[in-house]
Amino acid sequence: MAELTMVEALNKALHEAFSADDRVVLLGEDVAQTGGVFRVTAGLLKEYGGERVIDTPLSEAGIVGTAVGLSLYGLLPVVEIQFDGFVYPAFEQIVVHVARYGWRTNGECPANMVIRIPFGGGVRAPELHSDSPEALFAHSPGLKVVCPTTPSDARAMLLAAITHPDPVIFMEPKRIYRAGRQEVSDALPFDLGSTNGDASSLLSTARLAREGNDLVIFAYGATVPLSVEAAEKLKTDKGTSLRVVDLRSLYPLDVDAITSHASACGRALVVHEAPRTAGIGAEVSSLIHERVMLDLEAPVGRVTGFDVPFPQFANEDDYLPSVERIARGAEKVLSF
Amino acid sequence: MAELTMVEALNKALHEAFSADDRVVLLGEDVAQTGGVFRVTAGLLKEYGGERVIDTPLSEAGIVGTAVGLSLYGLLPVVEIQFDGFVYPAFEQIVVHVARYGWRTNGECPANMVIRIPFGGGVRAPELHSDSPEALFAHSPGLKVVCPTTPSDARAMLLAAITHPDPVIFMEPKRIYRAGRQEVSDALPFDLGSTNGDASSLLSTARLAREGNDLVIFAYGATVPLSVEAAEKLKTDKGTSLRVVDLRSLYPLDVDAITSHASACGRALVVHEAPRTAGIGAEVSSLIHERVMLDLEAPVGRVTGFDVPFPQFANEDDYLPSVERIARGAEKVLSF
Amino acid sequence: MSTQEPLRIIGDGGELPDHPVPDGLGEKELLELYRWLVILRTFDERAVMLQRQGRVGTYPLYWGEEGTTAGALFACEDADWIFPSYRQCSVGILRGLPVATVLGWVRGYGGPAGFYNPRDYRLGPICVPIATHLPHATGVAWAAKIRGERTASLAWFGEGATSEGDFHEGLNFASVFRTATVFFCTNNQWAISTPVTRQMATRTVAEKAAAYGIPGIRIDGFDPLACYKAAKEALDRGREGGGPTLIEAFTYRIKAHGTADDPSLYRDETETQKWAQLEPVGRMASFLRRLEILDDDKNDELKAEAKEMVAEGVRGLESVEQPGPEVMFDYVYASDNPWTFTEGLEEVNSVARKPEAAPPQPPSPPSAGDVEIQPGSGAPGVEEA
Amino acid sequence: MSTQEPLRIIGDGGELPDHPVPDGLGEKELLELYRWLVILRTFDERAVMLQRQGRVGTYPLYWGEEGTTAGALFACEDADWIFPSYRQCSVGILRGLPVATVLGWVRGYGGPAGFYNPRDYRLGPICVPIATHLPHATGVAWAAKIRGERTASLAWFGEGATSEGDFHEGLNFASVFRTATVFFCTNNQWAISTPVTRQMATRTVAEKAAAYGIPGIRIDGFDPLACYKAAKEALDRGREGGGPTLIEAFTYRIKAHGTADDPSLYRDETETQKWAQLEPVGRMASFLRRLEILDDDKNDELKAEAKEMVAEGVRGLESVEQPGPEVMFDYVYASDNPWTFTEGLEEVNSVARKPEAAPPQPPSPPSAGDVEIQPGSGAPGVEEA
Ligand SMILES: Cc1ncc(C[n+]2csc(CCOP(=O)(O)OP(=O)(O)O)c2C)c(N)n1
Ligand SMILES: Cc1ncc(C[n+]2csc(CCOP(=O)(O)OP(=O)(O)O)c2C)c(N)n1
Ligand SMILES: [Mg+2]
Ligand SMILES: [Mg+2]
Repeated sequence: MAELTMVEALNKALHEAFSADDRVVLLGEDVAQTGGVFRVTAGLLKEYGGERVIDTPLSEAGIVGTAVGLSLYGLLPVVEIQFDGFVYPAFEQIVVHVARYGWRTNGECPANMVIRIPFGGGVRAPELHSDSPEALFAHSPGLKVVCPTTPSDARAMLLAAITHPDPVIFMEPKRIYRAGRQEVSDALPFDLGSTNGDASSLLSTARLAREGNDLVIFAYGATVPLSVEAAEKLKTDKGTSLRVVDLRSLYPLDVDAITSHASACGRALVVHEAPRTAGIGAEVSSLIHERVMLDLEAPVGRVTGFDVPFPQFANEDDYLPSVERIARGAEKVLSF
Repeated sequence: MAELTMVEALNKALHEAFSADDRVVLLGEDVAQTGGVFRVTAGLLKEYGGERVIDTPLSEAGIVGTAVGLSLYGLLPVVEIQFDGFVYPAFEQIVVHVARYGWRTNGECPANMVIRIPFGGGVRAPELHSDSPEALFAHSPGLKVVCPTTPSDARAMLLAAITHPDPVIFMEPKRIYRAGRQEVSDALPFDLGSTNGDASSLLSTARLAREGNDLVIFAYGATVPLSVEAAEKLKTDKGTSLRVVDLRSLYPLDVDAITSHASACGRALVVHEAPRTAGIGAEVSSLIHERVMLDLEAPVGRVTGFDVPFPQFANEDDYLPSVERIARGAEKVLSF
Repeated sequence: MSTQEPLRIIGDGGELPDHPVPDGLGEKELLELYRWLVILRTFDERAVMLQRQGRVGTYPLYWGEEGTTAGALFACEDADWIFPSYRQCSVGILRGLPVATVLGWVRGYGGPAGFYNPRDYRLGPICVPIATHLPHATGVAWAAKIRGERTASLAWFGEGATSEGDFHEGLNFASVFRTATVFFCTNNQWAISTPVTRQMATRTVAEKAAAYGIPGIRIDGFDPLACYKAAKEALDRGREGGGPTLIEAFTYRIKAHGTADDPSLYRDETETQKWAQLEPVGRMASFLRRLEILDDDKNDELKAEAKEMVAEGVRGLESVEQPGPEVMFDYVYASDNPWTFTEGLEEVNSVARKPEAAPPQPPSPPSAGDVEIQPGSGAPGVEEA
Repeated sequence: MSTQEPLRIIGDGGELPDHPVPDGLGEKELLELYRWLVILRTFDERAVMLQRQGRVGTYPLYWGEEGTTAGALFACEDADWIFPSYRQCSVGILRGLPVATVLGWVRGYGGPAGFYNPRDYRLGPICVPIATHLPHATGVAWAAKIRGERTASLAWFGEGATSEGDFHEGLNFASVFRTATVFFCTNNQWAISTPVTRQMATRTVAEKAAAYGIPGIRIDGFDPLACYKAAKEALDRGREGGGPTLIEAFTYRIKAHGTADDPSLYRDETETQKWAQLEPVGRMASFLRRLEILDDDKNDELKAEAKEMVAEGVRGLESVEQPGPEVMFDYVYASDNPWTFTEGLEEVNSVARKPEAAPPQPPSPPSAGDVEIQPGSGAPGVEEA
């Protein structure tokens, strides 16, 4: 049992996966020798050697495309895309091949890889180092898209993604990579040998992050702790009781959790960094209205990034949903 | 004045644009010598020569990427992507460069090109010839995304897209390319010389396709005529009066039209071929609920493609929203 | 590095001399390779007929390119993985894939009626998006290398495919990781209507190997033995740790790009007729006759066998039911279907099902493309004259 | 096609002889080029200081690569378009772009405080995504050709960039359409922590030109005159209709990849020290001294001027206000803003604005990347110990 940051927890999961199954390989830019620009893959090269922990040429399509072949041959590739904004060169390989290989092979040869993407803003980075492309993948059939928020989830979900037969887009909220520590048990969260329900459910269920009854905030990644903070603030300032749900799985969405939390609270807000139009928030909002509109006392609100390119970093605080914007968004729904 | 199919109307617009402005150039695979696989660009090579009407090497990223340079130098490129499912190799160039060039140059050098994409199913085509990727572009800030449904709109909107300074993703519903004829005036729809309001409004406004009061269907492209048919059917079968709105602009959505039609009818349905999750329908539904929920008598419904790869064509009729599915979707909303 | 004059084995029995049969090919093997050619030719001609009859959809003809497919495949060991593009759609039948499955694919069937398990035949799925299967071929051979196994891979693609980024990336990874991958380019000089001179500024495809520090071999693509020999040497070299090879099989697209295409719109078909003289099936037959390995009887027998094989496939196709709507959902994930699928299937099942649609008929007006578009009867919502 | 031994003009004043000064470079031009080198060096060193002080963000150092930038630019005519990657971020200041704008960009400013109008300087935007600006450079020269104008273009990129599909596609289009484009690769042997031997199986980048049938030239990237000469010849050839050229400036990344990077984690820094001896600014100075064009006084004067130029830029930077939130919206479209922007700006303006955030400080724990990540103070929602 140790107190780990998300980076350390991810690293732990990788070590565990590598030691449990020698078919697991890792490839990406600068992942081996240096352990990745965020150090998520540190120590793997030394422990498992250059045949399994691979610094590749600088080509995202090449990385993902060859990983399709690796997986076809029976390996379990974990791919790192260095930053969110550099996943686009691999877009064709991801949505046309990774997503459709299972379908095209009668479910026999899914491209069973994990594509890890450190994503989102808030780290004062240059252009294309702060994008949130998750909705593009959620809208591209054949993928699972997940995003952990806590170190413990990060570890368990990454292990689940690796053992899971279908391809998983694994969004890592880089802003909270080192933002806090959490106890992460040394015991494995499930039996890695079998793709059992535990692993699958880690990739398809939401998590209650904070209790509350007046309104529920649905968020994921770095906006979860902000939403919790906004809830605390509204508790202190106005005595309102806000529930926060960490979506965790962006495709498929945990529709049961979403609708029952929304019904229970009667008011809901969705929060994410990605642009608003046709984002995850639009889907969550639609699902809630479609299914439980009569339980609602107000339309579902959205606090999201704007429909603009992620700004240069001096303005990223203007772009990113802040505690205050989330709180105001909640108040708007509350006062409807 | 002539009766034109959509293909002919698009061809007419291209001839008009080429003759009005010698900065207009066309590039794509098989667009010059043969006039394109759908004949949209027929006759241009002969009339305007190989310097302006260009068969390129087989590389979508190369086509779009070099078009960024052409536009930077002052030309007005019209790019053809041969089929929807082959736009993905150009995805990086589109969402990172085409979409962000104006932003990155203080609005001085928008990548003022038109990217024409014949899209959608229903033509019994092989894999990747039937995709509907429009939501991916609507979610990628910096682009305008439009889709004409009638020959006359196709001509006017293409002219508007070419004269318009910002990049336009021009989705062409290939299934109705030759499905019907419409009178298309010989007079230009607006003054091509100036980027005036007429041109802009053609790229941002919805169109009323059928009058009705009990429910409004929002659709675009090939699903508009199907929605009209569904409306006729429900009129005949049940005497219900359905309005149909052709969205035309997918980014930005015509929010005023959308909300006012929804308010007026009290019930609404969104229809598209693309997968449901985080599609255009999710955004339209969210907008309506957010803004005019109190005017609604039922949650907004969605009849869309499923969250699966576009099937092999023997099953495309199972996938595509049909008149019957649309009618049932409307009835569900009507009977809420 | 690259050979500018295409390698040729089979002459014309006249001025052009035959060269020695490559090592390892005895009478039996030569006949077997010829049998493969006949099968491929028979399939192709039958598929075109089926398309004309409206029994399958748009079909990518390969008449004249049988040597590039059969010759290269003949060089592969059973364990080697092969990656076809649409143009090699039928190659799987030479590895035991049912003819009916390939025809099912052309008829637009998904699920087991049109798709297969690649691991059953070490056969990648038929790849429609140009060049994107090249990195997969690299990955498979790379995986074998990582696992210490001697499996090689071979991918077919056209000269048009060399313009895509995936071509470059697939070859570069293969060269850096020295994978046993053979990149087999059928330079048939046309990409739909685009001539090879518009694809590249080099005179040959083989020259491009220099960018990866790998061998680039140019062969006569109408010569099945040249295809065999080049592929065999490349596969052997790869398995010995010599890395990948780029092979350019120089040939010509004798027929249309696909059944929806009319090449007379963009090229001189008298030129085509000249190239057609070089077609590999007749050429191989003449060669075998010169070697006295083949006579009329044997030839007729092989043709009859092939015809029956394909006919059986057609019967198989006709006996398969159109897949139900569940085929859209059931194979997308290997794990449990998400709830969205359950709801989707319910929705589909809630409406009456249309009868199976006929594949498209030959185009009018002509299209140069992959799809035949018919003038419609007029769509509602569009005011008609 | 490719020259394996890098072209060199400047020797070392000892065993390594100087070669004749390229045509067209008189005393005045040599001094001007040296002045450019001094400006670039001064900017780079100052930018690193600013980063250490927390006044700008992560900065991509180019110490030692000034010759590749200044030499190549010196070969360009005013009308020629240039396309920098992040590593040439400051090249614009040699074309009149305010130093403050470049520093604004490094400080994370958008709008006119950090971006510029490319047409004002025939200068593409600083390109962050690797290799993706190469097709743009091709397009600009292609457009000029279509318009019958003699404008050429030049793009800089690293050897890592040669692995991306955009490299291949940009060069292929340029070769097919014979555009006057110079692809100037600074092979500094490292892509962050990845050595050039992991990028490619060829010994040189220049060899890759063979894949496009274009000249591939290898030069000493520490030698500003070699950079000038190769670029000049390539640009002239391009303008005469001779098509594109691939130039490989063979050099070494003396410093870290960026201010967030610690190269001692992945390479032997004593090796680096050897390469550093070849750095271009001192080398050019010695050369000019040998030619008796430069003396201490002149050198001091040039350095003082450059220092003042950069200092003025720093003052300019400090006098610029952090852009307001409207900067996110105002420049996205050239036409009217969509309604979503109006509502977005309203939302942003409805909450109090945070004070300008300081750019990130030097990293701890070290990162090899483009971003410095600090351990946070703990985020809410995550149970803390
Ligand atoms: C990425 C992509 N872009 C466009 C197409 C449409 N298309 C199908 S075949 C073809 C030409 C291919 O030419 P080539 O690579 O020479 O192969 P060939 O058809 O001659 O065998 C094109 C453009 C496609 N299938 N994939
Ligand atoms: C498409 C893309 N992928 C990854 C990155 C992250 N990245 C920034 S610089 C770099 C290495 C570039 O190496 P090279 O091309 O040799 O240029 P150098 O930095 O040496 O000048 C990487 C991987 C990026 N900027 N763009
Ligand atoms: Mg071809
Ligand atoms: Mg480098």
